[in-house]
Amino acid sequence: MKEVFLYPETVVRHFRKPKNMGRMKNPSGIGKVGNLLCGDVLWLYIKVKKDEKGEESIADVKFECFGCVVAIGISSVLTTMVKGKPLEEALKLRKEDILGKTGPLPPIKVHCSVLAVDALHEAIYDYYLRNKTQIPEQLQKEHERIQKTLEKVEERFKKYVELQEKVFGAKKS
Amino acid sequence: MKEVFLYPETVVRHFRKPKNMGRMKNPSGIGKVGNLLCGDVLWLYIKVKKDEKGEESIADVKFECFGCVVAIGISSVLTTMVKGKPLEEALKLRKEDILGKTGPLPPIKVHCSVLAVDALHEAIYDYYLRNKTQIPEQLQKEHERIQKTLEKVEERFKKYVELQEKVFGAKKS
Amino acid sequence: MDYAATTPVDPRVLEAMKPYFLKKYGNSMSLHAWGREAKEALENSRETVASLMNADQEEVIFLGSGTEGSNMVLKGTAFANRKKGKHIIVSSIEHHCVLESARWLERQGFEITYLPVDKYGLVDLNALENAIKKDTILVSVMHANNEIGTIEPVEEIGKLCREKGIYFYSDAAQSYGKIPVDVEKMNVDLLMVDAHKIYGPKGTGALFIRKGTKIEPLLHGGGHEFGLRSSTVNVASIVGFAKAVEIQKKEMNSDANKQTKFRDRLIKEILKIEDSHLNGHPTKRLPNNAHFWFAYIEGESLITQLDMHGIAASTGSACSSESLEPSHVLLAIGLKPQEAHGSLRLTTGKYTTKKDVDYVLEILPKAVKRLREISPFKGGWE
Amino acid sequence: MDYAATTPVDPRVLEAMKPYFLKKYGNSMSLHAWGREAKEALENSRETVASLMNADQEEVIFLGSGTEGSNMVLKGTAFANRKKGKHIIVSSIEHHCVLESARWLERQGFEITYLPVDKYGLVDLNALENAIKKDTILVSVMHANNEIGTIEPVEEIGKLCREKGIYFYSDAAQSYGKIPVDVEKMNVDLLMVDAHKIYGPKGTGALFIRKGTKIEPLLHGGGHEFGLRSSTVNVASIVGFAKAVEIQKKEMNSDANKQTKFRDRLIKEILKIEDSHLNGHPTKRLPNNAHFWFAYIEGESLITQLDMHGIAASTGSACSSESLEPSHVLLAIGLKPQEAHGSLRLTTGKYTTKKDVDYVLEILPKAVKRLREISPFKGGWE
Ligand SMILES: Cc1ncc(COP(=O)(O)O)c(C=O)c1O
Ligand SMILES: Cc1ncc(COP(=O)(O)O)c(C=O)c1O
Ligand code: FES
Ligand code: FES
Repeated sequence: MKEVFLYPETVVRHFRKPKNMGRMKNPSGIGKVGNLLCGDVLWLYIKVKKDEKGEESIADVKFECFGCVVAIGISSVLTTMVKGKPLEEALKLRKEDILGKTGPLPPIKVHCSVLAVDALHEAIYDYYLRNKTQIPEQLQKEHERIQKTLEKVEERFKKYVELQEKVFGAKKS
Repeated sequence: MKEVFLYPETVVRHFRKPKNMGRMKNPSGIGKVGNLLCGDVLWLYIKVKKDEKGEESIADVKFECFGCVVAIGISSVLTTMVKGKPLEEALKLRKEDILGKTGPLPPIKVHCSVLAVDALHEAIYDYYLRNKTQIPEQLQKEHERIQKTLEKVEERFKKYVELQEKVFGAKKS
Repeated sequence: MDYAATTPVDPRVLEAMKPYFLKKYGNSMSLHAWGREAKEALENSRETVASLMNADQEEVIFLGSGTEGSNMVLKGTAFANRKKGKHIIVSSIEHHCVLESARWLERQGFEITYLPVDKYGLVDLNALENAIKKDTILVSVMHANNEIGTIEPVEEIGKLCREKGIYFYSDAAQSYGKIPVDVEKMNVDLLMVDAHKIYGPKGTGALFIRKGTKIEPLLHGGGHEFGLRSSTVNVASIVGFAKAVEIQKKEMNSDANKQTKFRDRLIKEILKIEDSHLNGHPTKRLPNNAHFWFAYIEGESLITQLDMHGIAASTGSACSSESLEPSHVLLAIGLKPQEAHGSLRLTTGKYTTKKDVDYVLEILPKAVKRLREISPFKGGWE
Repeated sequence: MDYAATTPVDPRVLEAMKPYFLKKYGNSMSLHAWGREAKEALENSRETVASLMNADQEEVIFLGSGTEGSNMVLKGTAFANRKKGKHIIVSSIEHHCVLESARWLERQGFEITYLPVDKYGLVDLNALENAIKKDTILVSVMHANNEIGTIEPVEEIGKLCREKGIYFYSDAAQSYGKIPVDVEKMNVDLLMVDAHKIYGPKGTGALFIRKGTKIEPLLHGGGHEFGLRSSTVNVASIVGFAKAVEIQKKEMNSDANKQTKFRDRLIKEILKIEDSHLNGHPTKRLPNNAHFWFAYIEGESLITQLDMHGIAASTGSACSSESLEPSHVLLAIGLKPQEAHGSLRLTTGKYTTKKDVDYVLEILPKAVKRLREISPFKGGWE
């Protein structure tokens, strides 16, 4: 049977054999995004190293994901893209950069790539926070947007579940 | 290809080779039923003969039909059933007798068999009228019913056509 | 000679369908490999069907029948645009699937205008312009009529509708794959095509819905076909439809030439029969449609006569439970009921041969003669 | 192992269909010989399909899909019985085609009650009795659920509805041809069955409509199927459906025994996986359905893992544009969303072998383990 993919081949390949998967001991920063109720949770760990010139870069990166194929695959792709990269460069990473590497996603799955980028930026934010580094304005704004989106999604989702419960009388056991 | 009939085989056989088809010269009676607008017109001619005992019977019968397969086929069947029969017997003929011979018709086609029986009875009525014979009560009633039905069908049909004309703006040329 | 009713499936079409029955039978919504394979076949087919009407792939959904398409368009635009208005215009010679949907909407409180046609069956543009009101939401005029074969001035109708900001729907069941269909030139917002009229399988059609058109689904459920038409996707039939379209794409022009010759010969010869008349337009008609009425005889009898000789044909005289009903199309072009009762439709197709045409020309005059012998009106109407 | 989504066509079914594509392609409404042949095939098929549900031939019409049947029943009875009332009761685990039709009716001003189910997915008869009102016109409870396989107490539900003079509809898409379906025993007024779930072609189903039931058509048009469902009749597919029914009639019982063994083995072995749970009823379930949820992992990933090993399966975790949406059925039986996200449906069929089952039992534990390694919750929910 010919292999036909619903998702870009690169994404599927990374889903099949994810790189940099697992928990990291003593990370320099962690980004936790997504929501359990929604079925998308991504935790991204970074280890940051300073070189002689004082430039900070991502020495190691790992991720854990409870989520769909694309979320897992894209997270893996992202880790390979940022490993060894200076933080500043990592901060410039956008979902378009990932999609440029993998090819386009179906519209319904675009948010999975947003999830990965958000996790990365949140990890860096966390690192800055822990190290009491001045947080760049842009990153601060991003952090706020992410937290707000998470809240919003959660709220919307809770409403959906509540509706289901009201309508369908769920919540038994 | 196997022959599959929408209508009873006998009806189709008679349609293919109608018996007693055509106009009759100098008939003793004519029954004209049906309506041109409806696409069903049946004219039935009878020649009546009196035997020594004074019993009247149908010496010859012919029909002309502008109508559907069943109307033509059933009319032919009917003529074969009444040829040679005493008038009294012919008057007793009902659509059930014909259908007993041919097998059942689809519901939508039952009225075609009514048409044939009506034409026969109208022809006898006409014969009685011409000969100033006392018309049996039953036949008189039947005659009135037939005329009324014809009027009703015509009326209903005219309404339908008028509606079409009103709605569809027909009547051009 | 009844290709307008339905066609056989081209053997190449059946060949293309087979794998999707037995092996590639997946549900196009499933995530696993079988499902993805089905999905790919579906999208390729969509592209093929869209391309022969000059539409974008995303503007075409597949249907379970042509009838479903018309029901969806009439009811779906009516319900979705209720706020704009309750008035719909349909031509008086639309297929039953449009007319009956319109009548159903009438019972739900919508207002329907039935547009008259001239003696050839052509919709009058002035009448259309006069019929349009502030609250008109849809105009439905078929591309080519299934009975008399008349091709409507859809480009002009579409242009007028566009100017007035009204959706224009055209039922192209009889034209698609036989003559050019182009949603841009035709200025349509909605257009229906049908597989089993062009050697594809029955039970499959497609609907063009121009981007941005407000319409509700008719079949609610799992959200297939961009949420517009739920039901497990019938991949085998759709692949078959696409194959049929692919074939017509190549063969349409040469086939139309052949059919036109047959048609014009049928018309020329048959009109030699006494008291016979052509229905529909002499030139603005489908290449494969020849339609007549013969005085003094009834259509069902006539096609049964032909059937006795192995010739399939059709008539506009149909049984109802109390009488025969003449076709609304024939009444709309101004025929009297007794004239409409004597109508005959001959429609040729790609498997029709010159011999078939000769044979019809040999048998038909005899059949007409025979029935006239039976008719009380052989000498003329009373 | 995704036979509940759709099945391949049995080669014997395709064989039976073939002549109706190529040679016997007539329109069942035509009067000529080809048409009559189609008509005969149609009526024979109707008899076959009716007989496996103990219905009269005149009480069965053919459809273009199961979805169409549910849409017709919900909308058709609602509109036809508006004078009686505006209230409809549907179970909360109905298929989308019922639920979305109900929601559409809600938007048209009808009142819908969604009936709760217990943790096995069984409709509660008391709840039903309490939900019934004076103006209730229809109750819709499926025969067997397509996700968790639970078989509903339809006989009792039907009896209750009959007592109250309310129409009872049951969607038997998943049960027909797999377990006995009997419209008399079930006390149903309306029942839908589907061809592509039992090795027949996609795009064909049938609807039982008890004599005297007031219902409007969904597809208006030429008046096919006793005026209840217009569209040129898809004879080939219908003949295929009938052939599939004929086969199931003979093989249903032995096949159900085989499936039950597979099912029970799957359940027994899979529940040995840590933190795994059975969904649906342990015994009142379809013979071919095994349904689970696994803690800490997400379903789409799981079925893709299985797919990598050539195993087709399905999950109740589906993508929406902003997150994954857990199945309404799993929420209705009381699962938390994160639990529902980790669900897996395995459905076997007549081509499933013992080897296939063994293989799944070998691969699945590994796949679950692997995904748990990726999951942040490997040690338990936070
Ligand atoms: C012009 C036209 N519209 C609609 C239809 C309906 O198509 P279907 O019978 O496939 O539903 C037909 C053919 O039957 C047709 O000729
Ligand atoms: C229970 C149930 N009802 C309805 C349907 C809808 O059937 P279809 O997709 O053939 O329209 C399905 C299957 O998809 C089903 O499993
Ligand atoms: S992360 Fe939500 S569907 Fe992939
Ligand atoms: S006489 Fe009316 S249909 Fe036959």
